[in-house]
Amino acid sequence: QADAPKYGGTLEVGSVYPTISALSWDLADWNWKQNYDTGQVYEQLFAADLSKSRRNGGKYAFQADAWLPPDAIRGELAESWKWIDPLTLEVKLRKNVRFPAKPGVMEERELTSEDVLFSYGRMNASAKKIPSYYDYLTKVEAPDKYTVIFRFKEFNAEWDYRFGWGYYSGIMPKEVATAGAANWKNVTGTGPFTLNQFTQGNSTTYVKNAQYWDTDKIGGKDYKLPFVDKMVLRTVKDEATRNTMLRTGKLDVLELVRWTAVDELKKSAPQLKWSKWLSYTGQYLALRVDTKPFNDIRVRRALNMAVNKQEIVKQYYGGNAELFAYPQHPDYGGYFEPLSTMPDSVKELFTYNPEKAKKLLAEAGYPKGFKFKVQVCACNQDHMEMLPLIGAYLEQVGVKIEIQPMEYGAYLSAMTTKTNAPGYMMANGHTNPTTTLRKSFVAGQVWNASQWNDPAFTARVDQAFQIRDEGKRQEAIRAMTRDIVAQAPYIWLPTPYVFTAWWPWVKNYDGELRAGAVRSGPIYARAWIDQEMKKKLGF
Amino acid sequence: MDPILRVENLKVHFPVTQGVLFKRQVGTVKAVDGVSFTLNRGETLGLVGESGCGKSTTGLAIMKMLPASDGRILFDGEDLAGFKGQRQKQFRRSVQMVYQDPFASLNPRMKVRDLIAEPLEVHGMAGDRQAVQTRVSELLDMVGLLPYMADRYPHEFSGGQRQRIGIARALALEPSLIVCDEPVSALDVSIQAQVVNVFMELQRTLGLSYLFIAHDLAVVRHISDRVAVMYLGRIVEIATRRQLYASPLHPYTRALLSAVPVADVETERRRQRIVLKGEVPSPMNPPSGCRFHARCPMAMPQCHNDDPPLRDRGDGQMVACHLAE
Amino acid sequence: MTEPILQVRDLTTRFRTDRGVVTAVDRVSFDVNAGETLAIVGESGSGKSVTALSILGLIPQPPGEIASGEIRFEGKDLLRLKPAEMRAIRGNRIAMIFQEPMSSMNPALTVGKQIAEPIRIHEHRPWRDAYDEAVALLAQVQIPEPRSRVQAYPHQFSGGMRQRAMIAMALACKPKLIIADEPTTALDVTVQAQILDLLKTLAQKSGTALILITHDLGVVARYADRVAVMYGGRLVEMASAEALYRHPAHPYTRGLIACVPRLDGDTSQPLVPIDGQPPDLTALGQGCAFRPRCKLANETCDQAPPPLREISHQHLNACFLHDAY
Amino acid sequence: MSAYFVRRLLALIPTLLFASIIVFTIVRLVPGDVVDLMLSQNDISADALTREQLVHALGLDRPIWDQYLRWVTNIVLHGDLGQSLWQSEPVLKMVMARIPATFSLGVLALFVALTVALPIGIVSATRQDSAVDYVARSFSILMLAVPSFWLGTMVIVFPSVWWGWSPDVRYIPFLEDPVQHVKQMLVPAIVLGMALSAITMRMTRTMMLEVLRQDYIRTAWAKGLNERQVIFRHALRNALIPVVTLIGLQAPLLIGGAVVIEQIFAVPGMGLLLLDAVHQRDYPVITGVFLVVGVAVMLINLLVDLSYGLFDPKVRHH
Amino acid sequence: MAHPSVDPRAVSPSLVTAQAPPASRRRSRFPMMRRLFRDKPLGAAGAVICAIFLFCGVFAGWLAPYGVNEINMMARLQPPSWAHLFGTDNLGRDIFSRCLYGAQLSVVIGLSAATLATLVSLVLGILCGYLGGKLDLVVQRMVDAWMSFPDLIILIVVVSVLGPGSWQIVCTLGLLLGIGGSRIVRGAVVSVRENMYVHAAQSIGASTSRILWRHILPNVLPPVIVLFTTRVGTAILAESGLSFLGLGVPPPAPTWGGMLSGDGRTFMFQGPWLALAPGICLTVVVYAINVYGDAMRDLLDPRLRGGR
Ligand SMILES: Nc1ncnc2c1ncn2[C@@H]1O[C@H](COP(=O)(O)OP(=O)(O)OP(=O)(O)O)[C@@H](O)[C@H]1O
Ligand SMILES: Nc1ncnc2c1ncn2[C@@H]1O[C@H](COP(=O)(O)OP(=O)(O)OP(=O)(O)O)[C@@H](O)[C@H]1O
Ligand SMILES: [Mg+2]
Ligand SMILES: [Mg+2]
Ligand code: NI
Repeated sequence: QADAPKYGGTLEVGSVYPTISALSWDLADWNWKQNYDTGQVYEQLFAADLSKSRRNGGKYAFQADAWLPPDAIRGELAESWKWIDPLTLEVKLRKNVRFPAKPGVMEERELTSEDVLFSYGRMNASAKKIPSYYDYLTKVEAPDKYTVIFRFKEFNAEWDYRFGWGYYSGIMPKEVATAGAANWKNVTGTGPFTLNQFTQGNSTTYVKNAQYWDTDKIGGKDYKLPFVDKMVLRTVKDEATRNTMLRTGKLDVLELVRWTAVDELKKSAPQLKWSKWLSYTGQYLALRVDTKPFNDIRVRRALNMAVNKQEIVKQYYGGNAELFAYPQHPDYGGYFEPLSTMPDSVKELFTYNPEKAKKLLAEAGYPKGFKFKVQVCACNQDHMEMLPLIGAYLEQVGVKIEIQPMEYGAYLSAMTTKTNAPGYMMANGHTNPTTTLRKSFVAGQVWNASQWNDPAFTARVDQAFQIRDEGKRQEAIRAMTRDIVAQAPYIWLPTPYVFTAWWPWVKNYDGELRAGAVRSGPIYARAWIDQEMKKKLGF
Repeated sequence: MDPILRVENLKVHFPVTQGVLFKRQVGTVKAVDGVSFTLNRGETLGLVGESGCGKSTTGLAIMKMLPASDGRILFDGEDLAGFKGQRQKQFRRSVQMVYQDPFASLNPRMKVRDLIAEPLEVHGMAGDRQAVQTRVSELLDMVGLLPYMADRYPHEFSGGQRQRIGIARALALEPSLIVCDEPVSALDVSIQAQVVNVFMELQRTLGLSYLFIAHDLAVVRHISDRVAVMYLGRIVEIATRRQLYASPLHPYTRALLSAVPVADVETERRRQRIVLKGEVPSPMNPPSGCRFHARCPMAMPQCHNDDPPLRDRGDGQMVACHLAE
Repeated sequence: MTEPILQVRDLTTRFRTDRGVVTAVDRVSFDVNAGETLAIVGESGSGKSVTALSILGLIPQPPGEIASGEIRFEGKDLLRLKPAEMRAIRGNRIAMIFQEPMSSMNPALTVGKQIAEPIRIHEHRPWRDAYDEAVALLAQVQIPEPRSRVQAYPHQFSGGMRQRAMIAMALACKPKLIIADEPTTALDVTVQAQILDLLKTLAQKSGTALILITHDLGVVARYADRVAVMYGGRLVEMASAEALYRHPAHPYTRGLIACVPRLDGDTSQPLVPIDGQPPDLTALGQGCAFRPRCKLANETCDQAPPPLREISHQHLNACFLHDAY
Repeated sequence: MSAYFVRRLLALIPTLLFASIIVFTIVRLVPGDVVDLMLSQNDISADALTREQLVHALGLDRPIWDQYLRWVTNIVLHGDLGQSLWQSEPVLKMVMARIPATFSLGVLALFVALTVALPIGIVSATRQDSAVDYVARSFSILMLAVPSFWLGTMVIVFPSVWWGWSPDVRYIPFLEDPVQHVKQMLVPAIVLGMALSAITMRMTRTMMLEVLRQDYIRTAWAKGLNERQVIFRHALRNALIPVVTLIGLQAPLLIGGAVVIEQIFAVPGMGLLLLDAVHQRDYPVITGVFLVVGVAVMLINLLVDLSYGLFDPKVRHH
Repeated sequence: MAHPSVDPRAVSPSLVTAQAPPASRRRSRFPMMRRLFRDKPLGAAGAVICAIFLFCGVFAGWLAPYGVNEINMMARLQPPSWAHLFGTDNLGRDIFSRCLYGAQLSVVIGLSAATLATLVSLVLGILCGYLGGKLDLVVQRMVDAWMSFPDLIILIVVVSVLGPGSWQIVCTLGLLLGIGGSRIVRGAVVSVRENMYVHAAQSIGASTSRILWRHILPNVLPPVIVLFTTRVGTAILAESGLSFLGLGVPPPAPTWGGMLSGDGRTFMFQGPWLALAPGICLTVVVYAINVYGDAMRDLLDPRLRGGR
């Protein structure tokens, strides 16, 4: 039933990271947001197989920030790949993928295995890289123009994510590095778009790469990609402004709409199309288990029971939240275990029970409760609003909190330097089933705000990475998740739903957000604009 | 003769600077440039001259409110420059000043009582409240004001009354010398006389000495024993009142006297007048030779080059003019 | 005698102030004949300036208000003219010179422009023409190098020069009447003589009548043909200059003449001041304004303001007691 | 005149030095240093070794006075403000890229403010205590009392809900499409200009009242000028001196202080750059912005001072 | 030609006339008040409004029907009713009560920041203005440097250092406005210093402290009072601007700015009353303070008085 696509037009997209501009353009700066900004330009070995999206009758929504279902991964620059032996992976590159000419940077040329080798080597040599990130590899080789061999030291569950489609896997030609990779004016790659203009804090403009190799099958016919001439990613800090831009058609797609704004937008712009998704950022109030009284599990569990999470879901979020979606996300098929099948020790934590909470506190030696400080980022409107509510619940069991809002930098720094307060309200991306456990509950990790330090657990995490069999790995991770949730290092909080909205004239798009790690390039390459409909609707 | 004040070759120069951060001196205003005179105890010396000729500056230097660039000022035979500490305080007590503008010289936010008592407090002579009260009443009475006025603010008084308050304040410390800087210029003619009479009355009863600065020659004539005429930072003539008004020697003095209109039609129409050309030159670059030569109706070639010194003509009349040689 | 060019009849001007209504000018009547100089004397606040401003229609409204009266000038009642008609008279037929030469000129415009302005707007001559005229006028008021001086700004002029420029401005359209409001009060005596001589000569030459407002009786004696004495907003005496000085009739006029120190006066006698304060115009009450300070006052003076009566030819006096002394 | 200009410029140097020392040290005293931020953004476990490496790579391991001296030397010798720690881009370039938006916003806001403020100020001064005066003054005070973020939100949100119209906030550089650019900047400029216009209007009114009371205005009336001539030829110029001064004083607001407006209207100006830099602890950018804003403000004030010459001949002879 | 010793930029002309003889006849014990009500009805209205808010602020604990942070999730986002005069917010807190407490906070922030600012201005301004010389030169250069940066930017940086919170904001704002205001005080001092009565005091040998205390300070007070009143408004408004950027007094403290920029904006449509009440409070108070300040300026400045 799909219309025949039309070429041309400009796609205006309101970014899902509305407040953060590109932090850096150099992949070797190892910035998490790089893929979002360069993902239209630099391609990777693997990417999401968008033909498996719901829109095309598949089962995936492609909204997770850094997780692709294993059966929905396809080769992007890689044409095929196979394990030569358990520790050797051979990747065959797609032929005739070309870098477009970029005056002052490079001539037009074909992508070769040298480029993959160069990119990998450059990332690995960076001073800013995540230490030990590539330690599971011994060597990467390029025996011929279209072949790359990855030699493993040991198996790693995240192998494809780490060098294939994750945050740090873009393939950049060496000419860009020579010209200066940090300068956006030099950025150029094989992707569907080329970077045309960057205005920090405002927008990034991409124009169509006429030489892009990929096609999309619509109505049984192959169409050369991308469809639109120009794509603009807007970072608009102010929420009201953002929503207004969508409402008046100045944005075709707004990747992120908070639930609070949805009703009004639906009313004032009824033609908008919507996709509702569960946030890939969990929220919680981390409790420092290395300090009193949170070294006592009873206290931690008591606080969990003292907070009426159902009420938060129902009243505070107006139903637009899920009680339990962290540290695993329901979309992580096989890794996620719903609350209903969890043991009671976990279920209990999500059931409002102030009586039991008081009892536990008394048992732990705090019958009168206590007071503790909670740091929160002043930049997070939602947390600033919710924290007083949590405070009110806790007060019912005699626990008082002192809220200390902090400016973003100071707030993050407190965690990084492990000087954060006993309470630390935070939002944390899941990333993927393995990383979500590693980064939060392994000793020494930056995002480990509760200072969880359990050598046994650390060992289990390390082990999980080496389990080759996915089923077994899933099982291990489910078990670990169950255990860590029950340990209540945090006051676990509901995960809100968020929304993506777009105008009906944006076709071949259904609210997909990421075709890799926060990478939207392949998605917007496929979207096209029905100019007639746009006119008909009066825009 | 008992000189209470002796001014010897007093010079007061002001540097003129320009620039924002790095100020540089672009010239000097020679506001007072070699002035000498003596003032005897109990005497009034009138100091007249046109605006800007340095009268106030001289007065301020005598008050030690401005540093002398050169020359000496001897008070009771002692050099002012050497006064420090206790002696300085004592000096501040013995010399007082009355100002021209009775509106600006009284702090509008202080009651008359506090204004008059302030000098007493500063010099630790206030004593208890009662004593102050008595003293203030006494002083008010002395200048012809009523005791109940002590509780009012200056703005509730007329100009003449304010000037009396100023005088009362000056009298509070029982000074021996009062420098009066144009104390009646701002007053209405009908009030001027009242204040002049207060001055004269006080001098008679308290034996004060006045340096009476004014530009109104008629008032000066009335109150002074001797009169000094200033022109552009110099004294051009100094003499007893009788001498000066009856037989002025300096052409400037003559011109000045003739320019003053007399309130009588016949005299006025009979009088012979010398109308000067031009205006007072700037003290930043005074003319060479005699400073008056450019405007002098009787200037001689010599006047362009030679600066005539102030010379005693024997009878106490001193004049700085080549014609008077 | 010819018809007077200005006839002021029963002019009353009031101000609404914080403290009540001030009748600054109270039923004042006088004439000015062509070519003559009428002096208006009186102390500060007696209503001299307000009279002048009333004639030109420059009383700020509010708080001021011309309550009644008639001002006939060249056959028209100025109080009944439309604003545009009045503007055609201001600066053209009647010109005014103000007291403060320092502040009465616009600091942002060249002197030449300010002098040329009335010529330009009243005679509708091109700027260039008006400018040449301004140069001629500056020469007329004896400013050296007028051609370069027209380019100067007021701050580059000295006080005397500014007042000359003001005179030039006033003369620009050859008015029939010039009102000079204390034109020399802010200037030195030698400069005062220059300016007033100049003003008088130029006025005489062009047959312009002059209202000279001053509080200096000496100036009056020298320059005025007729004199009007004001006190507390009222005219108390009017006579020719000779008559006024020879036979001052009103007790205030007499007191005034007596209290001014004179260059030829007797210094052995103290000055005779007029006691008391200038009147508070908000609380004049009925009766003679001078009565609180008048040595001769009796009950009659409290009843009603004394009318101005002719006591001899052309000599008017407002005192009930005239016949008594 | 030119000597004066040069002297004034020289006089800026100590001020700038002083300011830069303060900013340079202050930003480094802010808790949460850039290394921590990078560590967490990059998900790097913060063991001492990697931290040290990063600190060294960023050149932050040298003593602060040494960093400062290097910074100053580089500015003096090469006009180099250093590199952004995050973007690895020259700070000067980043700041320069922001100048156009900031400049047009500022100039337009100033323009709006003046076109609103001067006529109203003049009218309400000449009609003192009339209804016009009261309305104008109330309006101006109201404009001072309304938080600009609120006004900005109202302007952006409600027309869109009621009429489906909103000001276009998709930034278009001036050079690309001047008309579109001005059209787009106009709305934020109006919001920003409102508060400024309120102050300016009040100042204009006060000064007009003051000047209209002067003796030379009476002289002008006495010459037979009509109201228009008196106001425009004699009063306005003298009244404008302090108004111009005021505008000079508002320069910081126009150049870097419009953060709120920039945020609401997504104007990529200096304020937002600085805000971002502060959040990311991008020290060279922070100091760079401060320095550039400081220099710009001082230059503006210098221009203002020089422009006195236009209004006040007493100043002109320098 | 000599330069005016007063930096023309610093002298807001209407603020500098220092010597203001009070009304010439005192009929009542509060002549200023009387004249305010008689001559400046708008200013008087401002004063009354300020007084009302002051009252509300001081007695907030007593007047408020609900607790500031009394959360009632069942009654969230309710429109104004008799139970909740101004409605409830997204956590079901009573907005009327929060506005009352907001008055308290705003009063505290406004008054203390303005007080601090005034003190700083006075100290700097008087020292520089009276003593002059090198000290003045150096301090003025510093003030120049300080003033060439946008207030908000400095606030952002400093609040980032100190963390958001009321005392941090008060201190920063106080310092910020104080340093800026020192120019005005300095200008006033310089003009007062030239007055003959200061000279007279010097000539009788009065000490510097006496001169500063008895002669300079009382006479620079009128512009300082006006400065103070307007600073109160500026501080309240600045706090709201900071709130918008997330650096204001942190929730759950009920500052008007916070309420207006936080949930007020989020729930703009679901509950317009969330923003209405604090918005009106904020605007009205700042408006009232400004009209009052304006009126005071007119009353304290003899040149702007009707009549002479
Ligand atoms: N502080 C100062 N700095 C520079 N020049 C000054 C200073 N004080 C006075 N002068 C200059 O010195 C000269 C003499 O001034 P002074 O005040 O003594 O005159 P004066 O005779 O008292 O005049 P007036 O009659 O107007 O009071 C004037 O030209 C004046 O401009
Ligand atoms: N604009 C005004 N508002 C209120 N009262 C005024 C105004 N102008 C003048 N007056 C009052 O009118 C009275 C007369 O003032 P006027 O200026 O005519 O006096 P004058 O004789 O010119 O005095 P001086 O010699 O001081 O110039 C004074 O009491 C004054 O207070
Ligand atoms: Mg003097
Ligand atoms: Mg007058
Ligand atoms: Ni100069």
